[in-house]
Amino acid sequence: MTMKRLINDPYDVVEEMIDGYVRAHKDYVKVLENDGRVVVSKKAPVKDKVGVIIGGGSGHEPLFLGYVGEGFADAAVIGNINTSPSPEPCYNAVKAVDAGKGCIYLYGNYAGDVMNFDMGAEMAAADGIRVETVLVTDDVVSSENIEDRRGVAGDVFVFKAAAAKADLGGDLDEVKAAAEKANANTRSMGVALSSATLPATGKPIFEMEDGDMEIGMGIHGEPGVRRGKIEPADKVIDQIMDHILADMPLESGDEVAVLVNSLGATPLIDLHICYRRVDQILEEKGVKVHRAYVGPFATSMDMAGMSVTITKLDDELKQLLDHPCDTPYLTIK
Amino acid sequence: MTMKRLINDPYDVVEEMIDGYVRAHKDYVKVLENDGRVVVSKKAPVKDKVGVIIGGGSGHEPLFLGYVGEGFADAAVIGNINTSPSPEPCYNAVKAVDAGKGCIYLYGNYAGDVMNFDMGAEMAAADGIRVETVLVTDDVVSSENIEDRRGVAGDVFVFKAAAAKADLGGDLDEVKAAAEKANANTRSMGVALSSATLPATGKPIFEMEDGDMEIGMGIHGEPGVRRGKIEPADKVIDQIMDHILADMPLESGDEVAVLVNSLGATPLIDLHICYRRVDQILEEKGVKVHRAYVGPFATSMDMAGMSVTITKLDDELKQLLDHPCDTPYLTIK
Amino acid sequence: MGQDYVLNKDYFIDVIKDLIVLAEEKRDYFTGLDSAIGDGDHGINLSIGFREVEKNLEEWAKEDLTTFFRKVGMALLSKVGGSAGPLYGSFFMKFGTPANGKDEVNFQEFYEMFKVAVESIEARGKAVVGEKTMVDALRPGLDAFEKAIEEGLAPKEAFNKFKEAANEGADSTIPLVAKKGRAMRLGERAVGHKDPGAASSAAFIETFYNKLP
Amino acid sequence: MGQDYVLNKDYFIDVIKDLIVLAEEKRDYFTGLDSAIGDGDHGINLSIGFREVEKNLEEWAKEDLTTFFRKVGMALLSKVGGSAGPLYGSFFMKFGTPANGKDEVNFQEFYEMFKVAVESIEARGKAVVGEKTMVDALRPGLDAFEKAIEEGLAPKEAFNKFKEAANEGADSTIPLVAKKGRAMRLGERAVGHKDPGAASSAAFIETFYNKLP
Ligand SMILES: Nc1ncnc2c1ncn2[C@@H]1O[C@H](COP(=O)(O)OP(=O)(O)O)[C@@H](O)[C@H]1O
Ligand SMILES: Nc1ncnc2c1ncn2[C@@H]1O[C@H](COP(=O)(O)OP(=O)(O)O)[C@@H](O)[C@H]1O
Ligand SMILES: [Mg+2]
Ligand SMILES: [Mg+2]
Ligand SMILES: [Mg+2]
Ligand SMILES: [Mg+2]
Repeated sequence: MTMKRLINDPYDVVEEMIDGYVRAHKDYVKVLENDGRVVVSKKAPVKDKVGVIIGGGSGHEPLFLGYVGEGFADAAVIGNINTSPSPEPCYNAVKAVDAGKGCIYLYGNYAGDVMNFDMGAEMAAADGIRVETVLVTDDVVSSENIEDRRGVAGDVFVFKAAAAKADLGGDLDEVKAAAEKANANTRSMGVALSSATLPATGKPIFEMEDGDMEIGMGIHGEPGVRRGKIEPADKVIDQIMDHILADMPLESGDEVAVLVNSLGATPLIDLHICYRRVDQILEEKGVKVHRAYVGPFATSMDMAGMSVTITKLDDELKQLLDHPCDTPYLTIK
Repeated sequence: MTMKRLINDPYDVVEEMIDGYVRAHKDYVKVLENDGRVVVSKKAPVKDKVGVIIGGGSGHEPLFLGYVGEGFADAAVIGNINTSPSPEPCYNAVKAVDAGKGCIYLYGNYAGDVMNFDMGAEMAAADGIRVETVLVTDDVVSSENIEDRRGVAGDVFVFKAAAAKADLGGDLDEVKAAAEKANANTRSMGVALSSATLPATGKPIFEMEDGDMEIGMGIHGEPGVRRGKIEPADKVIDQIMDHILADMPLESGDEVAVLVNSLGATPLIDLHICYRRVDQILEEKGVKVHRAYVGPFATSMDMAGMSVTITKLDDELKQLLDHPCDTPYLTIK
Repeated sequence: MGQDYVLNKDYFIDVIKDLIVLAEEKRDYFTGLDSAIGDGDHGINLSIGFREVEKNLEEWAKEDLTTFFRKVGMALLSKVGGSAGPLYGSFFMKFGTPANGKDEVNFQEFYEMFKVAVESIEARGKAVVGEKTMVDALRPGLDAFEKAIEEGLAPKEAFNKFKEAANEGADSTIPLVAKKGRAMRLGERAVGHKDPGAASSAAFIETFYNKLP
Repeated sequence: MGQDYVLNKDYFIDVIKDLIVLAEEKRDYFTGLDSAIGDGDHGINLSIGFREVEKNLEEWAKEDLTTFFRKVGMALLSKVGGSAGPLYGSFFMKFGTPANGKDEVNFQEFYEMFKVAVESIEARGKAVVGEKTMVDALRPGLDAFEKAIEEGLAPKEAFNKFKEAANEGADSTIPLVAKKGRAMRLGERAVGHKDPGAASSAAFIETFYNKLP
């Protein structure tokens, strides 16, 4: 099948996307003059604020660059499609946003990202800038051990909590603690109904039989827990919620934030039908939804599918998720 | 091909979507107790404000219900997939949001919608409530005569302008005039790379040969001006901009708002590559982009493709588009 | 004319039951016609409407013909939307009025039912013959029916003329450019396709014919 | 050992040119391997990296071997990202250091180049043999090379041992469960698939072999 994508030279997609992005959202962001892979908030560096740096491979938009702006991330470091950025832009981002209070790297737990961001942090350390890292590990089915799990759409809540803490004047340790707390209380799981198309090859990343779905698939198309025929939305959500709630039990009276996330090609109709079931399940358990998002927040280009993210909240996390922010893809008044 | 959709009974999609929507966005909206097809802002009726009512068929989310909230629409009337709502909810929406200053119906120019909304307006008139209507007619290639054209993603700017005018205290005539001015200055054109899937049939709405695109296609899959092989993004945008600029010439010094809209399955990477070209073309002409949006604003479910909307601005329209609003799918601080 | 040819409620309920079946069976056919020159939902619209009718049929069957058809029409109007909703909604809302609150009609009244119903579609949609709409099936059908009655044909034979002319009328939309509805924006690209509403109208009339005693 | 077996800059430049060709030709093959157990980009990553090298090759060819390979390594490190970027980046950044700023190396130095390069991959990725990574090709390859040199094989024959062991090492990843990289989360599902990085490493070594005089 021919790829149904609107691009020019596939080797230029990331550069052209970034160019388009800073043109479209020029009130919010700029690209670093000395590094085309670092998108920085127009407000950064913010005086007396810990620098919040997010990043990872391209192909998950609005992750990561879409969340750069006031009250959210100060910079995003942008890799090639599905590929971690290299160390230099990770380092350049620090140089661009550090305001003397140090910086935090926040990204999904992938080996490639860890290697590159760690090298960036080493370079910053050589300049005497302290950089801490919190890896997002929300994908419940990707490993038994929490620290080995992948980061998927839970990024949004973890980044938001940390960024709000920074915006409220927290120091680097406090910002790190906020990110760790949000991550410890966040679980996600997804289902894919098709593969994304890789611009460079013009082909799906992986083969999937027509009519199949894969429960638990990662946002780069990493295999999940079970492949089978596409099922009704409610049945799919029931399975996802079983996994999430087995991993992070919730009790009556608990409060949560929920993100029902499109992986790209799944329309808002379907997402809201899915959200309905999530909400019914939580309602039955007496769990209160404090805040809900439904839409494309952490995608895999044109992949059909969705994920559910649940973050268990305490008063601090509620405050952090409610904290105002203004970015091209998330604004809270 | 099996449909890659996450739904339950296809005859329940609209009801379940609305249920999910009001559950997810309960801080913003409720559904009318006496009419499940009317989604109303929690703030409505707003004292001394003209009631702004938008609506149309489902399948274009976040249009229409996504734009109900403070500073934007007071209510959305929701039809079946690709099908205008019936007269009763159009009328019930008026009853729910009218604050004594009358109401305005804003929707895309489709025969079915006109018949139904007109009947709703007649019913309201019988109650002594004045309801005015402005039809959005932004799709440049759908007819030679502007008044015969379809309404597509230009809805967003036209609705926004009218709603801001209402929010600023304008009377019904002023709100109508603002909508008409925005509509007169708005042009859109799209390209489809695939068909949306109809839940009821589980099939694409129309057949498209693999690798084909259709320039000028409507958001319900209505045929456009030319079918051919998929071309590079820049070439596609060049053609779209040619049509738009031939219909609404722009001069150096003009200011515009731009919406590069996903029809559903086209990722933000591609949209920003497209935006880049739009911006280059405007830059060359010396036209200034005052405000740009890139993302899924007026979709056709899982259709691959995009549209470009340009609204030519004067000071009043700038003020109206910049006016704050807070809805689940568009927030302006 | 046909004073002893009485059509009772059972006849009409049977027709509605058949229309319910038709809406399901021909759903994908009507939808396919609409995919070619519209938005691919005409069959789905009808099936949504007649599913609602089916749900309430037993209840509504207790009413007189005028009330019964008003409820059928209101169901179509309120559940369908789009063009088909108001058009067929008006059709059925008017259709029962000549029955004047009774449970049966004579053939003259039966003719009047179609007359007011077709006129209400014309009034609602403001379409005339040749614009590639359901009017292209209904208006020639009704005219042929009227003529057949004037010429003194037996009731069922006279209605057969309605059926035949409606079918021909539906076929006559194939070479037309559309002047109303979604297809109007296609210009020449609509040529070669049968109008979905004309096709469903003709099928409705055929259903009325098939149940005639 | 092999003191007269001198490898000059032309040899290395020719190898790099062949690697540039390899990265394009095998792009979809490496990517396919990565689709099965990773994220389907290994081949694309290499092609992005070597396209950058190609762009600068003429310029960089003027430098001594140490500088030349540092620039190649930095290009891979900075343009690729992911796992392949830092791993192969380190490999090439280190690779030229035993040349000590010269334009040619003897065979002992040639051996040391691979030794420091493979060690830097091990240091960067912290992987050991049996974890289903490129180390499964490189470490046994290097060990076999070392042993062949100790045993006194002629230079090209000795390097042939590197090539053979690297290829065998790449094949040896097929039955393994992964312990590093993306594939590590697949558990048993990774079994039966060759590791893409091990495959590309073996192909790199083969390219060095093929150009040996
Ligand atoms: N103004 C009109 N008058 C009469 N019939 C019309 C008119 N507009 C549309 N129609 C009929 O409606 C049919 C389409 O119905 P449907 O697909 O259910 O509605 P929509 O066009 O809103 O999707 C057309 O095939 C045509 O026969
Ligand atoms: N820690 C590691 N040590 C050595 N090699 C590794 C390590 N992690 C991954 N690799 C190698 O990298 C390869 C994947 O590279 P690539 O696909 O380019 O990067 P990514 O996994 O970031 O997409 C794997 O096949 C494996 O050989
Ligand atoms: Mg990768
Ligand atoms: Mg319709
Ligand atoms: Mg239709
Ligand atoms: Mg990879």
